[in-house]
Amino acid sequence: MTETTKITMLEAINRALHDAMEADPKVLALGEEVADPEEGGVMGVTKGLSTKFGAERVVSTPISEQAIIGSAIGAAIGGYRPVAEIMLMNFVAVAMDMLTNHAAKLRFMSGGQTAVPMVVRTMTGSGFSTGGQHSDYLEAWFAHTPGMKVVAPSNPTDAYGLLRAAIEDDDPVLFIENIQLYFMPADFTAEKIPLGKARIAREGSDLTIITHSLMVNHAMAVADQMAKDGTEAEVIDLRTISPWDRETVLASVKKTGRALIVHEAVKEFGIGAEIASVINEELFGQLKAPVKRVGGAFCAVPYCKPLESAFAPSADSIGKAALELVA
Amino acid sequence: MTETTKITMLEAINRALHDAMEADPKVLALGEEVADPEEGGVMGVTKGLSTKFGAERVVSTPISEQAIIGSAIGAAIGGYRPVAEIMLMNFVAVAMDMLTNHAAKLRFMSGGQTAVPMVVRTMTGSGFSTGGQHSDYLEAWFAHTPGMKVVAPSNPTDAYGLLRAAIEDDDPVLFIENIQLYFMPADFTAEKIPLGKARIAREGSDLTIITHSLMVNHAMAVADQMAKDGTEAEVIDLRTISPWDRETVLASVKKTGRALIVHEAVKEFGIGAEIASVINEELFGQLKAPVKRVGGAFCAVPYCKPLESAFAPSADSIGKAALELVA
Amino acid sequence: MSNYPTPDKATLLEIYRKAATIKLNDERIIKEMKSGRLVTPYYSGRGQEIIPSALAMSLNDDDYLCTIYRGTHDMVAKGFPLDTMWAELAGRVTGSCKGKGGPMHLTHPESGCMVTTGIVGSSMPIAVGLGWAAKLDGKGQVAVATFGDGASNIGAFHESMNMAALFDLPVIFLCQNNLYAEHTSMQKSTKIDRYSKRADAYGMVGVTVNGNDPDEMYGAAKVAIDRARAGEGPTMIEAMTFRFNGHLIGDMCDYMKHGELAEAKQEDPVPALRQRLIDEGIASEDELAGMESGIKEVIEAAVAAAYDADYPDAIELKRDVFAQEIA
Amino acid sequence: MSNYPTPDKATLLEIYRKAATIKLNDERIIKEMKSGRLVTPYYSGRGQEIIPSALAMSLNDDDYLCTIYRGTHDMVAKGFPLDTMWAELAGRVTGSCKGKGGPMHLTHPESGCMVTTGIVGSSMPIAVGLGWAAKLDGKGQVAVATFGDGASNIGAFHESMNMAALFDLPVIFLCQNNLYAEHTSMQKSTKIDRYSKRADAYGMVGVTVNGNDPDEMYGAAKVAIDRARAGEGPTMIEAMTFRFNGHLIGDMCDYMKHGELAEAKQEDPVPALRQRLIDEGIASEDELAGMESGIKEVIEAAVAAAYDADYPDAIELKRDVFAQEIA
Ligand SMILES: Cc1ncc(C[n+]2csc(CCOP(=O)(O)OP(=O)(O)O)c2C)c(N)n1
Ligand SMILES: Cc1ncc(C[n+]2csc(CCOP(=O)(O)OP(=O)(O)O)c2C)c(N)n1
Ligand SMILES: [Mg+2]
Ligand SMILES: [Mg+2]
Repeated sequence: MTETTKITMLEAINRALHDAMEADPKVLALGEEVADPEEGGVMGVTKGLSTKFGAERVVSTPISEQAIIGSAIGAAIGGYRPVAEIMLMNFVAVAMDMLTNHAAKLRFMSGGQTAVPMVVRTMTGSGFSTGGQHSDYLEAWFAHTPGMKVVAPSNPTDAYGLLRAAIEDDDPVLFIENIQLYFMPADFTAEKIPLGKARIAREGSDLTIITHSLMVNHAMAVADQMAKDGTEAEVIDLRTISPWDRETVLASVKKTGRALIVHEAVKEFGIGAEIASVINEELFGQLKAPVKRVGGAFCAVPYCKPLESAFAPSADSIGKAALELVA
Repeated sequence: MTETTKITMLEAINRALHDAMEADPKVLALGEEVADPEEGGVMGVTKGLSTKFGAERVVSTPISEQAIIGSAIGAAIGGYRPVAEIMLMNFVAVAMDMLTNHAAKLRFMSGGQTAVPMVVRTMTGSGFSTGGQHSDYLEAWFAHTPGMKVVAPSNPTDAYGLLRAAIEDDDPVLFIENIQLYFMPADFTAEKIPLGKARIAREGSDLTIITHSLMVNHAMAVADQMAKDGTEAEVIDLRTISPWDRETVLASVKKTGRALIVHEAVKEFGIGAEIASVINEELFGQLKAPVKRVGGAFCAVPYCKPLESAFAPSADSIGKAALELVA
Repeated sequence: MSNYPTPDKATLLEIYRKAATIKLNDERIIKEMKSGRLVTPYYSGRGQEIIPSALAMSLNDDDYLCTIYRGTHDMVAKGFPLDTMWAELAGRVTGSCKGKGGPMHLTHPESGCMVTTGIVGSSMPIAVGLGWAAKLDGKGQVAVATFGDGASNIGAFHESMNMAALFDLPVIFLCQNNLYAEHTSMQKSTKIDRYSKRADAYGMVGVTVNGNDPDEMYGAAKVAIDRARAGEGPTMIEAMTFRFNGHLIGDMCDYMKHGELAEAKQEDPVPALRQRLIDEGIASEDELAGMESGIKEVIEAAVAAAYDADYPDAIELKRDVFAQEIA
Repeated sequence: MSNYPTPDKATLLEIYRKAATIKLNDERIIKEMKSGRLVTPYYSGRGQEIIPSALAMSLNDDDYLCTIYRGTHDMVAKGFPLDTMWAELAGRVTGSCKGKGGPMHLTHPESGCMVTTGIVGSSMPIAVGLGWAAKLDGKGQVAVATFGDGASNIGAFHESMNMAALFDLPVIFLCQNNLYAEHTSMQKSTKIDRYSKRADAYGMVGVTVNGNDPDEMYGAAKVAIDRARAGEGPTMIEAMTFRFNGHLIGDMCDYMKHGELAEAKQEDPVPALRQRLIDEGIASEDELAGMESGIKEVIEAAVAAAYDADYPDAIELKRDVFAQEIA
């Protein structure tokens, strides 16, 4: 089923959930406020699900993140495919034991006897002055956790396709949604997209910008700007952060000889470090310039607008790094 | 006060705690079993403290990791210097919110009005067949958390000196103790050691091995072995993982032209990635070989001895990587 | 509850002064937000004013408060200066947190406002630690943790209540039960009808009072605080109330029972107390009008000064991460 | 408790068969450990045999069990085959978890042993999810979470109990109260004298029984399980008992009250039940001796086969991380 039209990522995710629950009666949804009497999620992402699929399959829970993730794990082991929502990414910290010591490890520790086919949807991102405890990107914690897959779409089509694939995946997937992206309409095609495959968002020959989520937009803007001066940046949208698509990234950097990795998460010890390390190791001697990284500043996300803007990578800071790279 | 004698790391840490509590009445200790009626910690690290300093300052708690860390944070804000114990590193997952959303951020979010001068001691390490939930090194999570310092000593002298400094530090410090190291006696000097400074454990000119904690021992063994064939490895014991000592590491690699980073934590997205990225960026074009990393396998720590041994870096696997580097 | 101490006339007037300040300040913030000049994630405490105002009658400046995102009412009652509060809301460098914290992290240690958290439940473990510090200091201070009905279902609640009871810590657990957690009603969060029942589960004293009634709230708070100061341990107070502005400004409250909000507003506790002061001859209409215009002047001065001040400079991203500015 | 159903003769004999199997198996494991042939972090359930044995009388294979590190007694009672258990303890590829899990993660879905966790409290949230799955399946299955007295003070307990009660899930929360958590007594963990009181805090039925008494334990378990199967919601059972081998093998139990252990051992429930069977004419000495030697034969066969089998190959590090073997 392929069709094209413009919708927002919020709508795309809502639709993916509807389609997944329709396609498979084993798919469940749970989390704070996710059912319709509670308005289908703070942002309305899960709107309509409980009305359509019933209160047994779509459950608004108390504020109990450990029990939310625990319930999802148990239901998954019991044969279901729960989609749990952790309202904001910082709150995964409350459920960290369930996610990392249990969801990610039960398959391995049981020698493959049990599996945890669940999705944890969560949203995040700076830009709304929500400060230090409501804005973090924490994908690095989970990329460093074997057994857990990590996905972060940058547009409605990917959000739909990756979420459908994540729900069908037989392993736990952390699915990161950017709040700014929720509201940006874009062309849309409703097709499943395999996990683990990056997307070349733009082809180019002079440098490769590797990124994900909201930062793809900034990278595209930078690439467009650079093109005006005759520099062609290739932009790779990772889509899946773990396991990440080494082949696509390495092939691109091999071609361009220059790599810039961008994420909103704090730069230090962020996922860019792993990608940079692999590029450096695999393409040693073939690079025209050192691999660069642009990430969030080394601090909590600050509240006031000027500091919040200075914290996160922007088209400006990315552009500056890109120019240095090709200089 | 300087003296030399052979003691174990367990004794050194116990002594650091005694000395710190003696030196400053604001130093407290809390955690499961830490007081003497409960035998001074599962390993006896806190033995004698409650007898000497009283049950008000040394508190055995219920099994409540969130409240343990919360209590430490509150006491720290209230003017004390608590040393909280999280029995094993995997259990930090249970207190992750308190550690990352609160301890690490309160200074910044309050604009410097409050501070959280606390130490969280925890122990870990594979080698005892304790399996997937009792063996992990998770330092990367915290190195990626601005506001939190991360320390991991490799020997009794460093353990003593770094713990004293950590307790006197005005910021939260995660202090990682390796269980195998607890029982290895070594020369001992009782002196404070500043955080953030690496130690050159062995000088060498042909390659630099950068590591911490138990892996320092393996690295030293490899260096000794290589020396027999005329290759001189410099071994850097990071001691502090965040903030790490870039100057010492970069100066060494600049000299040797080759770097190998070793940690027991899962290699992918581990702290080695950050260090490798910075080396590659700062010493681009000056390296004789690609920076290599050796780390734990990409899986949960397995139970049975053969798999557990295959999981963790060993003198063998480190030696092999080192040889490839100088080949 | 009949044996509760009751507030005398001067105390009632003081409660009103605080409640009126909270109400007027809240209305001013919302006005500013509606005008578009102030963009901030503000959680209004409108409707809950009496609770912290009556509580504050038995507190000193050096008593500790840990509150939550919905906490400006608690803070104003505790003595948080309006000028630095407004400057913080406006994100200015003159704000209490230099513009880094914002409404969810407002902090002002001089008035005892030690921690404001955006993570549900997390005020409690930290208050336990402040209670421990208070107990060690031996000066009769108490620590207050405020939180909501929804927060009563998260793990941190359980660990904190148990630990504070076990150690007889001077902590007041103040549950402001406004019947809703975001869009989720109390009935959808738990099977029990009174959260104060849970105090029994820890051997703690627990009471439910009408938080909107200054007599009951004052009495319950005074008894609890006196007990805590006397070393007799913690108390849980469940103060029944309602939030008049929904979860966040703009909330249409469609998830509520029809008429529920309107009915609650009928019982607006601030005008009710005002009328009572007049009826009981405690203050005349003129005196109260005078008081209120005095409050408004203070607020207007705070608002004006806030906007006049500068935003923090980008260098602030490097400050307050650690005690030492980072390089 | 007088209205509890009581076990008939055949049931009592069956309870004894299970309890004897647990005891003999436990003794055999400890013998193997003391001989040095088996090196494993084993937490003995000796002394607690009656609890899961009496419980199991009302459970079916497809009922779910989430247990903990101290859980072989629970698993044996639930029907975990001894051969794959021993092979797992020995770390062999024929073990239920292929040698990857070990004693703390023993898993065997066919007998309903779904999860064994080493993280205190974490059996509970997952059992809630299994209860949800059972409810959705509508086949009358129940989920049992076992945990200790110490675990009753951790946050996961609270969230799980509340959620299960709220949603009327078919979950049995079985607290095996052996009066100690590692070296910490119940009196040092909480102010209350019965953990079952906490059920009230969630609107759940809670009872405390003598877990060593087959009548009481059988009755309480049957009532709870019947209620759960009938859709009447969860029950918390606090089963009073004692652990005869301390926390870990080798524990000298010096933290106990003098004579406490010896006194408890006087009331060893397994020989007590054996004697009762003889006294009540349910089985003769000869019949029981025959049963026991039959059990021993099964155990010896399991032990022998375990050591005969191979260790897993290193390739297993790449299997069961995800559903697909990693490259
Ligand atoms: C751990 C966590 N989970 C979820 C949230 C999102 N959230 C913010 S406020 C709120 C409702 C809290 O309700 P309640 O405790 O009753 O306090 P109230 O807002 O009514 O004052 C929720 C779910 C959060 N901030 N932290
Ligand atoms: C979250 C967590 N904290 C601490 C530990 C270490 N630990 C293992 S067993 C144990 C005691 C548990 O006592 P209890 O719940 O009474 O169970 P028992 O061992 O007595 O059966 C502790 C503290 C752990 N495994 N997990
Ligand atoms: Mg509420
Ligand atoms: Mg116990």
